[in-house]
Amino acid sequence: MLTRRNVIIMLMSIELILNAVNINLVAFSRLYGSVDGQVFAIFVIADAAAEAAVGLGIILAFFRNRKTIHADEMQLLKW
Amino acid sequence: MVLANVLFYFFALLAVGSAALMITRKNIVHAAVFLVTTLLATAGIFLQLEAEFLFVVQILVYAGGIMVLFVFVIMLVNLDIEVRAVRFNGQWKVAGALAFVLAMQVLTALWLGRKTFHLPAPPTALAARNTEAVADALFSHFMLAFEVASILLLVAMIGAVVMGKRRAE
Amino acid sequence: MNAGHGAAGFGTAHGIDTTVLGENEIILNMGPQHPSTHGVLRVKLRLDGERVVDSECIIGYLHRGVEKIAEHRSYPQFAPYVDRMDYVAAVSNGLGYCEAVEKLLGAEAPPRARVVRTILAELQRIASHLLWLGTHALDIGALTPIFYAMREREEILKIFEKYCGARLTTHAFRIGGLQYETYDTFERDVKRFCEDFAQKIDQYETLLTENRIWIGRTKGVGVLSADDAIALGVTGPVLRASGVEWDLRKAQPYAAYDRYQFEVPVRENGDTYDRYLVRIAEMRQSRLICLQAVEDIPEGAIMARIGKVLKPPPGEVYHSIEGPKGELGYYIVSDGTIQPYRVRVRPPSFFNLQAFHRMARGAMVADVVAIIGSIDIVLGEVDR
Amino acid sequence: MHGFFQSVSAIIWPVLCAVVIVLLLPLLAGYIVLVERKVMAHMQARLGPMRVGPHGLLQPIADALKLVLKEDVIPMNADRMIFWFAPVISVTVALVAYSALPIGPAFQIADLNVGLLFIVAVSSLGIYGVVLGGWSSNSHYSLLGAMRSAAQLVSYEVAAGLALVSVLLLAGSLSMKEIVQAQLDQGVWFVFYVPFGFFIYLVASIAETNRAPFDLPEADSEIVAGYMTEYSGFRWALYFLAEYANVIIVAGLATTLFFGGWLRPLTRYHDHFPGTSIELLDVVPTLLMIALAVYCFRLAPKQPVRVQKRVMAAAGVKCLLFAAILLAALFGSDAVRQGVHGAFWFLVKVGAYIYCFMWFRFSFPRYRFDQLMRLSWQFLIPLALVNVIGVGVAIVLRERLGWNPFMSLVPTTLATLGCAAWLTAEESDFSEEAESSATVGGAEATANRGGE
Repeated sequence: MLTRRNVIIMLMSIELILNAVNINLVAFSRLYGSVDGQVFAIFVIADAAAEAAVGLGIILAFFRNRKTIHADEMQLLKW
Repeated sequence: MVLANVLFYFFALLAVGSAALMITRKNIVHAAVFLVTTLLATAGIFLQLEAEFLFVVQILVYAGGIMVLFVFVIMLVNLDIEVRAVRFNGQWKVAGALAFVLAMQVLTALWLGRKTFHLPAPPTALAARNTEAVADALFSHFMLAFEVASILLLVAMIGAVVMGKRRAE
Repeated sequence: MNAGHGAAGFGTAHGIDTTVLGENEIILNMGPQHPSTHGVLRVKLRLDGERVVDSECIIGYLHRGVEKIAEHRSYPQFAPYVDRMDYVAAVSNGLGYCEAVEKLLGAEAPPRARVVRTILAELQRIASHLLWLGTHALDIGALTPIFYAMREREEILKIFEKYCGARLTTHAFRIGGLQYETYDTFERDVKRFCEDFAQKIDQYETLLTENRIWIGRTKGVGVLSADDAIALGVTGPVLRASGVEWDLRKAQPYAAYDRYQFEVPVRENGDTYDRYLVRIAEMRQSRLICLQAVEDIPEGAIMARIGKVLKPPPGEVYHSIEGPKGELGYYIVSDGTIQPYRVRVRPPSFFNLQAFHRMARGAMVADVVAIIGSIDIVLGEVDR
Repeated sequence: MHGFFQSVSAIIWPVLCAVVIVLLLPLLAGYIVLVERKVMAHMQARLGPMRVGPHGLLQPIADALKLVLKEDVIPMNADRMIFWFAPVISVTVALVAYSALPIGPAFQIADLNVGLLFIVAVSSLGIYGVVLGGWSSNSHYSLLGAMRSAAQLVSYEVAAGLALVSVLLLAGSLSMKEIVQAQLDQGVWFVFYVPFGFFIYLVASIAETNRAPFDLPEADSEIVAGYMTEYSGFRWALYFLAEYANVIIVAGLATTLFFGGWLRPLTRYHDHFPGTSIELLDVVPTLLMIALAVYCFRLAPKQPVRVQKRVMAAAGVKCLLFAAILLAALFGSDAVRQGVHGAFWFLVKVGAYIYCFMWFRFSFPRYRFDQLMRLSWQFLIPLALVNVIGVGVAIVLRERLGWNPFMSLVPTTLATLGCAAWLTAEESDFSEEAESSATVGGAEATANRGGE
């Protein structure tokens, strides 16, 4: 994620990370025979959905104004 | 159990392999396709872990919903710019070093703690009805969290609509 | 005369600027091979998402130089060529041309010929509208009306075939009258068709007129105001749907139209739905005209005495008729020889097509198809 | 190794079912196309395919042959890998969904305890085939078709999902088998309990399978063939197969959820033939097949060509064969009888549902994109929400207050009806400016689905 400058790829990488977390949650939920881990995984997925919706909304708005989706060029707030 | 093992390694390899391919692809659509593959492979692993409900949610929400949104946005923004762009920028050395350090850290921790690291044997049979179990937990113990999550989704929905909406000219 | 070029300039003057595209904008090239541009019309669309920002009609893919050919043919020899312009309404084309030349000659067809011409021209109007109805509905996604429409059109074409042997490019009339006497059961065939046809129109209307989706797809789509319509030279059903009551059959009666009672359907809104309703109502009126005309076809000669070799006196003439698609005009200049010096055709589709740019602004891609359909163009006529 | 063989032997029957489905589906899809063309033709006052075989019975085979032999064009600058892969995704996904669909109590590949959700989830993946195919073709028409498709599928999935929830509440299970069992236990098909749920699912399922009047992604008069514009030959056939496979899937889903799946109509009627254990009504399928056979035999001599006569007679013999199988099943064990007759009823219901699809297709013009979106977001989804809430209330009424199941659902239906009337009145007030941008629709969709 650190090495990519395409915001969409960055978002996708976040999804990948969340997914890795989910596997752990579910695996340990199975290990301990309780469904709590699965419930958390569901929350993670809900989170991912929210994050993707807002994130992609921002990307679209940004693309509309600036014609780019490069993180390097998102510097309006830099001093 | 042999079949189960074969399936597990198949899914695991598929997940890891596509994840690696996803972060190295130059073409953003290819990356998205590999991410979908990873997600589906993960869903397969969920199924093996007897989390059927999560297996379906993973496909329905993640692969069928979120990723579709990604692909949709990718097609909305102009792609030609991206194909020409460099894949990695100068920070890859820093990132590589960080990743290496992290990996070493984890390995060391595992090595040092190998004596104390005893996993209990997993229960052989879980509650037969996974969906009901999840629902019970969700609507009793985690009720508050559930409501918060739904508010989060509502806010996200409104946010997405506001961001996606065109300014009236 | 370069009126054609000048008129096309209306579109090209506004030609789409393809160099600077806004956000999310793409250029979409519809045609010339596209299922619903009715032949070989090419429409260049500048789209913002699915919304049309700008449009440009590119024509000429079916140009055959019909007008130029006329300069090297004798007057009767050229008559079959006009059938190839609006090839779905060949009879009307022939009627316009024959009457124009008759005017140039100072001759007039005998009453019997004029009545038969009227009947055939009105049948042709119905046939043309039927074809329009079917394809227009097909463009909007209704798969069934076209087959019903074709079924009735077939009956009309059968009458044509029995009368002159041809179905599509009929060459039904001759300068000065008719070449053929009507066949024995002509009156009966026409009458039977007209009597059945009323109920057939009801069938089409059952499928479309009150259909929510149909209304949603056509109402308020491709609105053309009366002022715009007049300014752009739009004629025919498209003009009348915009609220202008102008029909050459009433305004400058030709053939035998002054003998019959009929109404000119007019609607106010100028959208696709109104154009649909106007054409449907016109089919009913045409049916009434046919019924009246077939009741008493006057006896007598079918050809005027105009001689074997046609040599009109030097001069020029403009004669126009109300074709199925609008004002179909012929401007003929004679230099006193057996060949016209110049023939210029005013095809209705060509002028009506100019209104497309105005109608399509702000529409969606799906509307573009509906609008093109509602103008009812025939490219053979636009390009000539 | 012993465990391995045991697990293998356990999966033989499902694998057999799967193989049969995969082999039969293309044939079935081909014949659905033929039936569709015939139905269309007769609705449009014409004959339809008549040349290849009697009444065009061999037409699907000829078509398939043509498609396979056709040149397979890949456009220049297309993304070859994805272009190659996209139709495969479509077909695979459509076929995978069959694994949870019970065709009768005996023929089901896997009775997942989340079967319903699984089918919905897997069919939602079909979108990738469409979107990627459209994108990789490198053509504006394809891309437009793909975008339309993505927005449409995502929107209507929400409506369809909510409609399914109403049944789910009534059945109290996600397993397809148990849903049918619930209908057997409650003695009524759920379509009578939640007619609005069925209505919403009907509309949404037409939209989800891209059929007219919602066939915008492939609207031939507007964007040529949408995402399939650049495809030809075998790949195109794959898309076609996927489309019809999806039609069968949604029909199967609707049958299972709303029409009692494999249950015979009048399940409560149990009169037997005197002295036997055979129920009177179970003879109906046999009689139907015999009638069909007689019809074929009567048509056979009227065929103009000898080959056609023979094929027609063969069709009659086939019908007789089916009749014999159905009859023989009556004398078999309970499992056999239910398996065979269940499959028969299931297929009959699926066929009726698909017939409705065809009927709509030939009657209605096509929606425009914004109208389509408005229909989903401003009509179907609110309606479905009201319906789901109403069903929830009804269940409380039934279980806590002991109402009669039918009576408890009447208020629900009335409330939904009122809501529909209100929305329709409202809709005519909407000004034209109401802009439902596809992007916004998509974003909302995912956010909503997270909440499901």
